[in-house]
Amino acid sequence: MKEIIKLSELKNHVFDGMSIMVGGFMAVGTPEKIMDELVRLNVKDLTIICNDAGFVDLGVGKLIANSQVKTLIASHIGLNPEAGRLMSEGLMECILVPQGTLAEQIRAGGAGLGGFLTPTGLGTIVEKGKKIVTVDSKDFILELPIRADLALLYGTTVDKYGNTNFTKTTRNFNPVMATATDKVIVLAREIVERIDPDNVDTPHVFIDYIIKEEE
Amino acid sequence: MKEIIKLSELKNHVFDGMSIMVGGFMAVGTPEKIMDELVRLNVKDLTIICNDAGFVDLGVGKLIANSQVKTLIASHIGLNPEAGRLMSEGLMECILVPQGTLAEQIRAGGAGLGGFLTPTGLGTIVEKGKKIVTVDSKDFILELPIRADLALLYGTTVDKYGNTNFTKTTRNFNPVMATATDKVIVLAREIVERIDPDNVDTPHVFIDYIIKEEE
Amino acid sequence: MDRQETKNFIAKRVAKELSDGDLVNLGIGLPTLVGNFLPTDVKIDLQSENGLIGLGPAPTEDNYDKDITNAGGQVVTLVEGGMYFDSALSFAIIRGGHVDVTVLGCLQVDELGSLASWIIPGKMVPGMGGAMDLVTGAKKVIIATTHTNRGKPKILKECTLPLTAKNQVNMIITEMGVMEVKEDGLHLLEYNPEYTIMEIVEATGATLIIKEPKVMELED
Amino acid sequence: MDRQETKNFIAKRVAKELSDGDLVNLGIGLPTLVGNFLPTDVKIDLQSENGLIGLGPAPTEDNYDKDITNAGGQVVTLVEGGMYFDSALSFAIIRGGHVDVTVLGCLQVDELGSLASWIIPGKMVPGMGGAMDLVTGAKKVIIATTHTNRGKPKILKECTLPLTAKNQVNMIITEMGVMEVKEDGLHLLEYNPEYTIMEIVEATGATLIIKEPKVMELED
Repeated sequence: MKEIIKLSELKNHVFDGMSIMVGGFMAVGTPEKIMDELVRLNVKDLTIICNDAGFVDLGVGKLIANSQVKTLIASHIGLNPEAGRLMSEGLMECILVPQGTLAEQIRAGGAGLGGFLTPTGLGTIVEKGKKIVTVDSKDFILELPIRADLALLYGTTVDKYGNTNFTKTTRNFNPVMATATDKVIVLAREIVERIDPDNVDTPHVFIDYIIKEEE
Repeated sequence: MKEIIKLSELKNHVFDGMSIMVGGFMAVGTPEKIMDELVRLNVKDLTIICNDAGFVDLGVGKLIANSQVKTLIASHIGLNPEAGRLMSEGLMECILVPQGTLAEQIRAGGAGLGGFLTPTGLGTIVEKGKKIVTVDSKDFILELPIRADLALLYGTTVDKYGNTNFTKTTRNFNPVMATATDKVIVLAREIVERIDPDNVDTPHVFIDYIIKEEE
Repeated sequence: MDRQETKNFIAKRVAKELSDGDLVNLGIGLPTLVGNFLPTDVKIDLQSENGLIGLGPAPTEDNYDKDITNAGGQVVTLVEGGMYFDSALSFAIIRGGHVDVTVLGCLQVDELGSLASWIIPGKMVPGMGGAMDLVTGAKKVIIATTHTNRGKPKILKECTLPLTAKNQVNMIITEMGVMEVKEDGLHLLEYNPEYTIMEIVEATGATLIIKEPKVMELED
Repeated sequence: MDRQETKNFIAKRVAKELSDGDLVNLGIGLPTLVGNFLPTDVKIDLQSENGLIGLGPAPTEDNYDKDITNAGGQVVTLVEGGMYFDSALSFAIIRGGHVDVTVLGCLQVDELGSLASWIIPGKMVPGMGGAMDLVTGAKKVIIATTHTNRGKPKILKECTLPLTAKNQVNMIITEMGVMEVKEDGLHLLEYNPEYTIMEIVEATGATLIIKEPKVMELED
């Protein structure tokens, strides 16, 4: 019996300068209606953590194009020219992270790890300023966990307890982001009585609020 | 179309001195028939990685009671008095690991991580001989990945492609072990045409051989 | 109180510490009893570290399913809305600070909040199971224990047995009282009026800070 | 060959490197074309790092499903036996060495097996996406690329652009030949007889070790 809120109540959960993780991969699996509402609310100076910069008119790309993003942490920005422009003009900080490292950093943030060792990025500018740890004479980069104030997810099926499933490739970063923020809001394509307990992607304990896609 | 082998063919995949991860938690989710066959084959000097020591007559406990285990890596041995006896008499090495650290070490082994930082075990004998890494003036233990030669799993439902599901609390360490060994054999309670692609616990790429529980 | 009554008394008092929406992990033994006294007006989710949230009561003949077990290996049930997951996610939940309260037993616990519960060298080596992760990861750690063991204090100035975790315990609840580990030491917040303060102090191996302790009450 | 024929030629030769049972990840662009030339007598599983194994052909009107996409964001299909998973498992697969072959394009690649593919400082900053993880984690890394870019070599003694990964590339396949990175340098294993060895050497910015190279053949 999780609380179902209206899209218009989103304003009670967002504020200027906050950090937000947004699920989705090239905007597939992004809670698009919530992105629209964020644009309408025009909260500013956001730190956005997302796989990519979306498109100018899709996904977190909308927030970027509307100059609401102070810092973007992502693995790819190539399909949103506005992101590249704001970055090169110094109007948006952009921290580019290998996609697997980003997923693992978010997981570490949710799983209480102090960091992890990965060979990804060794010998590249990704290792700049990071601690190199040698184990059995092999070098690794020590990558640190990432957490945020809020996660905005797009659930395909959410049950009344808050258990959430993400279908097909809409899943991507959604489940791991659910674990790594202080508050989690899921936009639900469909709300059902109960999801099969053997097949829950994100247990209800991670979900704080549900917004129905079609109200 | 994974290869389905007979239980009697297990002998082609095991050898003295090998390391084996065995799924299950207090023998729930352990491939019991494979344990019996391992006892019959009487392979020796095994390194067994399992959540616990099972019971004298259940789970990996059978292998322990039959003196086939040289080293046990587990979080708990309390319900198998033989394990305690062999350990205190110096007949079996027993490496006790916090359960969450064990799960994470196996995951790290499967995910290509060089290690991870955890506060679990700080200030206890668990930290002995391990590197302490300080991040933002907080101390963490650097725990290293674990891999093994073979994983023996108990799948509830396996499809003909090898996709594998573990029902209810039989799941436990099975999925993570599937990722962290050179070879994976699953004992299948049931083999079906196809598991819903949205609800696969362990993708077929991790599974090498299937043995049917009821041949 | 006989031994079972004492355990139920402790479990009942522990249950009062749980709040609406809490995700709670109960250890094996005495802590498991807390499940029998959960407040009915609020929603508490019980986790079992072998891989479920929504631990229900013991099964009847009708809903007995050997594939549903708790961390002690006993067959249990799942409540409506509960779900299963693997050990990696289970301990991401525990270690990531998503468990609000964990209730555990002890061999020893001390005024610095350190806990010893998993080994008596040379005698008993059951292993730590998930206890080290729970004590380190949970937001609030409650030790539920009889105040003494065969007349000897379990609550000490400093544990002498190998630790489960250092400085992680928040609260100790026994048949004698409720104690909280604070910056300046171990405070006796409540006491059971069946015992005198002097009796409690004498049964405790740690220094108790006692400032207007309340009477331990089980009913609101 | 025109530009598209050249790309198909390269993709077709790359496909010959794939073996029965291989788990393969194909990068965006030219590498994606490899999917059109997969050997039919063996089973190859294609992974897409956004979260699936069993990448199928482009959808028809009948099986178009906008929830099934590849790492480029295009709508694709899933073959029988395929399945979906999240980014954490996807990169556990990639980083854990479970991908047998990854095929990627490049801006530059060098004789030490280092790759540059994700940034031209001041000009183009798309980001590395999953490329750094793939190149570091996959068992075999094949670079599929045209031999030159506007007449300038892409295969160099040492990359000048920021790296995607250092010393991780195993093979380079172009319209001119097949090269392998070995301990002692970059070997020309096969050459396309449409070019002379001298032409290939001149179009290459790296030192090619040439010992009895075979003719590049696309049909067995």
